[in-house]
Amino acid sequence: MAETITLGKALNHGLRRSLEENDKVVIMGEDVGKLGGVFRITDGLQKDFGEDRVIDTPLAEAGIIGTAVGLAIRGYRPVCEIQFDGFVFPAYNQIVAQVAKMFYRSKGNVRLPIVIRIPFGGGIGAVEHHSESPEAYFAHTPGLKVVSCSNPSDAYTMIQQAITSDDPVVFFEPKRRYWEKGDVELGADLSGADPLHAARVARVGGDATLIAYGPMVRTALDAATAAAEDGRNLEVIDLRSLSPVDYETIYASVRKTGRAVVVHEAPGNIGLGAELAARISEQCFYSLEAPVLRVTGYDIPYPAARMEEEYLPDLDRVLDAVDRSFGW
Amino acid sequence: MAETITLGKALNHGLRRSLEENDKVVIMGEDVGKLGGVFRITDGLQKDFGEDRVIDTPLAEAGIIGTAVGLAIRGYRPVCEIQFDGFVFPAYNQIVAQVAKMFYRSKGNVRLPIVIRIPFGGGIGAVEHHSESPEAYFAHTPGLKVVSCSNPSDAYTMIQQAITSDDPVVFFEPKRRYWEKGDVELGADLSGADPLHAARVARVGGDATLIAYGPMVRTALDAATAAAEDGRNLEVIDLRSLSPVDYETIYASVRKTGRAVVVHEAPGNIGLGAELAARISEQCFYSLEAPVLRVTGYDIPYPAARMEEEYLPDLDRVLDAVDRSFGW
Amino acid sequence: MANGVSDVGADAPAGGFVQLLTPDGERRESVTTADGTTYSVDFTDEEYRGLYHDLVTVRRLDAEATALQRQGELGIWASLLGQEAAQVGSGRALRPQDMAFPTYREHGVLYTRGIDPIMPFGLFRGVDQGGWDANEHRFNGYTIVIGSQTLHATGYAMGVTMDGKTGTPDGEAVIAYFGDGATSQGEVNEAFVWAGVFNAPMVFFCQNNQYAISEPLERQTRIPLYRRAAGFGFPGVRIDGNDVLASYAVTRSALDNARNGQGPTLIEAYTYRMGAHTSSDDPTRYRIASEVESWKAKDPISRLRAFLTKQQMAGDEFFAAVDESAKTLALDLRERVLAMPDPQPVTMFDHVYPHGSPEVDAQRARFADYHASFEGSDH
Amino acid sequence: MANGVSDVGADAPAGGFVQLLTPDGERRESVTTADGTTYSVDFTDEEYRGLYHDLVTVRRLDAEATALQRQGELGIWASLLGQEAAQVGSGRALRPQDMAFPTYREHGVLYTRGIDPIMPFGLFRGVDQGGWDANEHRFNGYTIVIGSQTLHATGYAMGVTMDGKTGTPDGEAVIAYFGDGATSQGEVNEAFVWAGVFNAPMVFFCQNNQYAISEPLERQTRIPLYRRAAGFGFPGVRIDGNDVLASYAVTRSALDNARNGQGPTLIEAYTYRMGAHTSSDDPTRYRIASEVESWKAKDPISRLRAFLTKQQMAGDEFFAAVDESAKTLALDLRERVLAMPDPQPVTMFDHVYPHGSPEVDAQRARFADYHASFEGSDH
Ligand SMILES: Cc1ncc(C[n+]2csc(CCOP(=O)(O)OP(=O)(O)O)c2C)c(N)n1
Ligand SMILES: Cc1ncc(C[n+]2csc(CCOP(=O)(O)OP(=O)(O)O)c2C)c(N)n1
Ligand SMILES: [Mg+2]
Ligand SMILES: [Mg+2]
Repeated sequence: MAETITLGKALNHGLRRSLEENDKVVIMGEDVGKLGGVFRITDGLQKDFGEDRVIDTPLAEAGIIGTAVGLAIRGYRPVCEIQFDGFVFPAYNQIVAQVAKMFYRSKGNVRLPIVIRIPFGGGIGAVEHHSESPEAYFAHTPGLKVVSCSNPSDAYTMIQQAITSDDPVVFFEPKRRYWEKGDVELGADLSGADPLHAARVARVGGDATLIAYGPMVRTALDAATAAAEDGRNLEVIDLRSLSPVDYETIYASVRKTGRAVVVHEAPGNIGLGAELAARISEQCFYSLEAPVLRVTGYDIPYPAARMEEEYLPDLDRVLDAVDRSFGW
Repeated sequence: MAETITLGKALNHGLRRSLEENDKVVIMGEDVGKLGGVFRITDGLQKDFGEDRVIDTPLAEAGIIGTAVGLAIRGYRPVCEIQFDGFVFPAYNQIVAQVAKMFYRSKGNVRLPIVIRIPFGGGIGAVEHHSESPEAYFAHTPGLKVVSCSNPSDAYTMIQQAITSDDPVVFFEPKRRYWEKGDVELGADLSGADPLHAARVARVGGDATLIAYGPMVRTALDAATAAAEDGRNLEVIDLRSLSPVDYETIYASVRKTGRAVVVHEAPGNIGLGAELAARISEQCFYSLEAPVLRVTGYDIPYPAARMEEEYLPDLDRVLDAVDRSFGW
Repeated sequence: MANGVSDVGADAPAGGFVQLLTPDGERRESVTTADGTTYSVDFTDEEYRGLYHDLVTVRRLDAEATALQRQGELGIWASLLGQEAAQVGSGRALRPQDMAFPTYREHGVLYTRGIDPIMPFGLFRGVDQGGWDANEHRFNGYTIVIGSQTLHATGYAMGVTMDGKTGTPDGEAVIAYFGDGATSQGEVNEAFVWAGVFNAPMVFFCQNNQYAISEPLERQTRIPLYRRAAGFGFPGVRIDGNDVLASYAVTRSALDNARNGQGPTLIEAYTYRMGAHTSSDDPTRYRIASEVESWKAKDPISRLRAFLTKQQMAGDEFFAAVDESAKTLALDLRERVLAMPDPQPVTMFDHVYPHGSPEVDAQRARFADYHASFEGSDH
Repeated sequence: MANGVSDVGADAPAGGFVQLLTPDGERRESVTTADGTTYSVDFTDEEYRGLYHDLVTVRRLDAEATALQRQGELGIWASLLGQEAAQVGSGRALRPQDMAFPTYREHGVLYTRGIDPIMPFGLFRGVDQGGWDANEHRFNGYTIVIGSQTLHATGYAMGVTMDGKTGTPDGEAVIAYFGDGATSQGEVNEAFVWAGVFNAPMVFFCQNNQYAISEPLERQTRIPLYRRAAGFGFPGVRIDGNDVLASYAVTRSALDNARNGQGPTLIEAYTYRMGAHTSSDDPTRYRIASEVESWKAKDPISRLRAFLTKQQMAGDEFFAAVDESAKTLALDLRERVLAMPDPQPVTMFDHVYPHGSPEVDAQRARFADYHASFEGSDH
């Protein structure tokens, strides 16, 4: 039965279902218990599944991920919540040197089916460290899979797929979209869903390709709607998987449109957009009418809240880039 | 007086001169004292400058960088040694959330003239965590400057420039080149040197542009020599600064040659090469005869030593890419 | 080196704490801890009244900030309600040459340093991220990433030693503030390691307000926090964090030990966060009203007021005057907060690097051009 | 909870340690620590001889590895020379169901688990990075990043509790190995926090071999390391790490406490790294010969040999047989190490992800094509 629920609630449902279906699934993090997390994504889960399944941990991110590694070796499937993007760095060592590498190091003998949930991105008027987009740090790291959902339905299925997967998955949640609603088929069989690592054409169009993920998919779709009024028919691709990227879907689109604009909140320099631009430039060399353009955060620390609207890519900046592409 | 010394010794001389010229300069790290560091880069410095200037620290990288921040606030100029590339991650939180941001956070009131020295890269037959190339993790971070030297002369001047600079600098040292020799003008006035953030055309050529940094500059130069025998005249650019990158030098070269190949050891996916390819593709769109190609480490964890030769970009792989560029 | 477990007040947790002023306003002359250290204060009437003044003022300013947040004038506020004594006592114990490293909640310490209380409001309003000069104010920037500042403080304290500014009564000392939750962070424990090894002239001041957001103390430790220090080779003392006199006496003593070259001390100020973690938090989800109620009886201000009254050091007139002056300050603060200009967006490109960057400059220029292109349009 | 400072042997560091066998081979019946715990062992003659056999064997294998490294057959070797008693004693104390988390130096523990000693040689030769199944061997992969494995062990131990495998004499326990230097890492201290809070069934076994590469103990702490535990709310005991009996007795007791639900213990095994840190190290740069010499007198093997001799449990014939069997094993090891095949380069693309990745597959394919293009050429 399809229900119209928020993205946050969809994640909550997905986590609940995962806890129900496999008693090795445990949730751990700061304030995930009684409080249900600062964004209430784990609301009610400790009450229903107990303190052994939904674990309020000491305040130390390396500890959260490091003990999750041990639990995973023991056969558990930990789902770790990092409270905000900017607080993942104390755990960085455990993530890149252990989580990402243990399967390789052990020649496939030790699997770490760990999911690391990170609410990310800006737009909520927060103080420093609460609005960052650190996905490139993880996507650059072999051994990690990195995904991001953009809407309630994907949130619901993708979190379950991530938990079911034996790959370690860094799961980026677009925090400013937690409250946006959409239809979700609760209880639907996952086998019917798109695979976790498939991109999706979120809007079909022929004139140019917008590529986005997480919070920027909405922005890209809005831009496409606005562009349609000007008679430009934009295709919008929701990456969904940031590592690996589903390039075939992208190439097919760009070969069709001849123009591509990548949008993300993270600083541009060596961001995901750089890789996309580099690949598209190489693989669609003879199809491109204009260089791949990027609309991203600037190469500065995330600014104070009262400037973030000007920092974040928005509809206008996306349309401006589309214009520039056509003006090439 | 020019002397022919190794890159490692050049760094040692540069550090020594920095300690002499400014008594606020302190060196800190694991084993930097009596041992002179595991690569002997700080050899003899504690003996000559004392335990207060060359500090053997407890074994904790976050502690090294975190206390360096405090020392910098106090007016010191800490030069921190991270023993190997793969051991910088426990300090990642301090580096990206504190070192990179304090100047911004304080509206320019608090400067952190910290240098973080990291021997990086592979090719020395080491065990896991001792051969990594984590530069993209830092270059993607606004607020940090990131450089890498490729030869003894640059090593000598760049380390001094980095220490003199008030910007926080992550200084990547090509460990497999520590023992390679070159002429160094010891005691030369730094004002005559190339600025820290300028790239350098290491070899002039007109047919294609090879872009490299750190350990791969030697490889690129060797490839250029080999290509010359085949009648191809390659230009080689030594980036020197990885963030910011001196793009003007690169664009000028690529506009001239029409072809570019970027070489680095780090995994390709969202590596520095991605950004270079993206920028060149955009800025030299009408000059490029072929897409920018990349020769990089694979997107896998750094492999066991007996496979590293096949993992690392070498002369053949560079030449192969040059061939592919011409074959486009 | 022994832990400072003191005689047990009626309201003390198991293991006791140093208390010089009971919740009823009874003054204990002095307290001697198990390791033989005697703590006391020797204040003039004027000084006692000064402390009261501070406590009331910082609470009033805090209340104003809470109100401003509710009215949408601040993005968020981290209230110190209930922790005034810990902050004012320790803050007043600092000598001018000392350096403080706060978290995001030390508005009371900031006030005792004589700093304009508006200083951190840019951060909470979202117009900047602090933006002050740590050295000018002898007060570091607010640090949001839990625990990181303890290492900064330790490094700074190492610098004090290297500068030869310890070993005498007018040496310098450093204080690092952090919460009960922070004690679990690796970085904080590394700061303990460093401080021990380098005998750093510093005081680790932990305000144990019983919660790290929703998590009660037992999620961070199974023994009292002050005992952590012994494991690293320096003394730990627990104080009644709601007693401004104990906070002053023990902090002053620890700072003086530090400046005299005797190394670090950990102080656990046993207190309670009476309000929400921040304005974004809903504490009813994780704690019961009766708990909060029971802590009201230990209020830091009412006990000092009772003491002043009993000792006839102050009467209604004084109390009213203090309230009035606090109110004036608060309303002035409010006005100035409301008047804070929004930053020019283009300033977000400032102060990325001391020596600048061609890349940032180029982005700034493109940003300016882009926005100029909207001039006159309805954007 | 009190720290286990025991009676002081002639060669004990200040504060004492648990010693059941003196350097001269004198047996103490039992040792009772300050907290009232009595440690002893109750071995048969055969078991004593077995311990001797283990000690000699692991030393001999280690020597063979050192030689292999010198001959260029290993890229690096981390020798356990001097630490045999700490490793064999604690390793033998493990019950089959227990799980061990080593660093890179626990070849002796590995041997006592009944694992083929060649297992870690792939790593040191550079043909792989370990590559074994942690659960199959109840022995985790060697961990090179200092301290990280202590958190893994703690999480694993939490899982043991969650599985209901504690609280009985045949419950499971977990042991984490680490060095003196590791105690400074934040992650190790976080493991202490976690273990305390979750009452994890585990033993933290710190081999204090006096050095972290070149840095002596005082760069990590100003008090004995075993005392760290008290700050986190669990017991810490120091043992004579060169005494295999003390190592066995105290580890066995701590493991049994853990499996019985009594939570974690920290054991500091006071020992000495007789060789270089690794084969890449040059210890003459940072320590004097006389120090090494003084530790030779405390050798873990010679004291057990003296004991066996005095007790007439063994004679020359036995000792010769042990040497012979160790030598045979070592030569067999050598042969098998030399026979280790180099890995096929293309296998570097294996085991990146359990579910694979189209990207890695594509790179593998291009790699194979590229290398095939050289076939027949002189590349
Ligand atoms: C590294 C990190 N992780 C998580 C957070 C989110 N966070 C902010 S305050 C807080 C609780 C802090 O508790 P405590 O140290 O007791 O200080 P208090 O707020 O109670 O004063 C948390 C988890 C953070 N700021 N930094
Ligand atoms: C995080 C990290 N930093 C640095 C190193 C380099 N390193 C390898 S061993 C070692 C010293 C370890 O000392 P200790 O913990 O005492 O163990 P020991 O080698 O003496 O057994 C260092 C610094 C590392 N492996 N990991
Ligand atoms: Mg708290
Ligand atoms: Mg050691």
